[in-house]
Amino acid sequence: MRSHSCPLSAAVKNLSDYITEMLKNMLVAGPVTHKIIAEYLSALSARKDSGGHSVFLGQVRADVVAGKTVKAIEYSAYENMVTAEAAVIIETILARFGDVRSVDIVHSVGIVMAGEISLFVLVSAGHRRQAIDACSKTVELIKEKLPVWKKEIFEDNSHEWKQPGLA
Amino acid sequence: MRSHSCPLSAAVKNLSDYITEMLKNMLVAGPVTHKIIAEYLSALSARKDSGGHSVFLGQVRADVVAGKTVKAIEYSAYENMVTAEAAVIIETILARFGDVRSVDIVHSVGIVMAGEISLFVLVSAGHRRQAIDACSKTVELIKEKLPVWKKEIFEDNSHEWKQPGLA
Amino acid sequence: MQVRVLFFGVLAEITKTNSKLYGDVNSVSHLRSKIFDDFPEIVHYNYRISVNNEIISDDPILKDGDEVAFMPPFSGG
Amino acid sequence: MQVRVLFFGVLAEITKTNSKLYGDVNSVSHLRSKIFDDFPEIVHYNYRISVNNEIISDDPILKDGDEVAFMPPFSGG
Repeated sequence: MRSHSCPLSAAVKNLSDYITEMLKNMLVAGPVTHKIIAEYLSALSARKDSGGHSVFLGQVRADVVAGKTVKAIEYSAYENMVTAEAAVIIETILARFGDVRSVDIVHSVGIVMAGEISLFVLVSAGHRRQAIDACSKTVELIKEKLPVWKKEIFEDNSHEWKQPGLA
Repeated sequence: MRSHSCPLSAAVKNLSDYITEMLKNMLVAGPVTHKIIAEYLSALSARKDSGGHSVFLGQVRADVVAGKTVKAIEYSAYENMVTAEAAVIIETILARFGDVRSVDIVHSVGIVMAGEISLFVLVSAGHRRQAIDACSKTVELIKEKLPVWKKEIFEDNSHEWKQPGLA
Repeated sequence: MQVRVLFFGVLAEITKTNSKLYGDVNSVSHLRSKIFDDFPEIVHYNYRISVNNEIISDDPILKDGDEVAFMPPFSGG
Repeated sequence: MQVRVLFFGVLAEITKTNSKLYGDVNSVSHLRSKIFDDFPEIVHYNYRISVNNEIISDDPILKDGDEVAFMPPFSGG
């Protein structure tokens, strides 16, 4: 994790450089802020070959579980493996969707309050259909492949692991 | 068309009020600016029952057609019918996707330069799957149902109608 | 009686107008034959017709104040 | 030889640690039996094991410096 800068704003020398740069900025401490999202979106205007961008935002819900309301989620991640798996996801998407120009992922680590954003995915493509389908597939692969865990924290400061993995 | 204000920021009294408010702000003169997008996104944090937001951004591509590069698209719309059809689209989506909390559409009228955004769709749902599927369906319905026309304007100021409808 | 006819997209370009009033037309087919007289080029284009925001496939009777639109294939987004 | 074992999610909570070093383990099954001795509660949980970022399904030999992670089902996003 390091301070945020937007990969699309840098000159993309080649695929491997692009993925490396994306991954350096992929995990952020705390919520994915509107400032971060705005940086990614403002970089899009330079991509005059893209006709469609599909964005997914994952937000922490104030779910009520057994009478207690979720006030935040604490995310933990196996960071080295997250970036290794994310590189595979991006390569998979670019290989499968030939019209896709870029895939960006930002995921929170640490505390994210209810109403805040914990996941940002941005896929740009020449045309809308592949932008939408590739973004959808990227989100599914993130859920399936990234070693990230969430702990729901309730208003009374008790907590519960999502999918605790009880055998 | 009038000055922009964000429907989600207003208290949503009922479905009909919500759709009416959305439609008033649906057509904007010129590009869908980052400011407009940021207003919609910043309103999301109040929706603590939503776990996923799916966004589609349509952008004007600098296509090369017969050796000439597109510098802008001029959109024209049958405005009364656009809002009538958009109301039907929103009702269709809300009826078909029970987990969807809101559907917002902003579309340009007039000149939008290459690299600028001409369409913004935002769908919020309790869970990711319906947010993504409903946003995808909304975009398809917009393309199919809204009486909007685009004229490509090239760097030499010549122009060409997209899908000119030659019999 | 009088109806307002709207032309959109490339049809506004070839008719050189967005809107034109027609009187004494009793049906869409009647109106269309008058429009063909005024703008014979229209016959070369694909379009759909709406009456008061509803796309029609039959030949409805027109009444005073109706709004009739000639619309090429949509290309929004 | 020595390997680093990482615990994530609920497993970090029940072991009360994120990371622990183990020496003299020749395979993942050997390591796992040592971990069960230290943290018998782990047997009640579902998890997958990775060695150097790769999820394993067999019982690989371990070598000095390997990183072994015990991972409950993922719940990112």
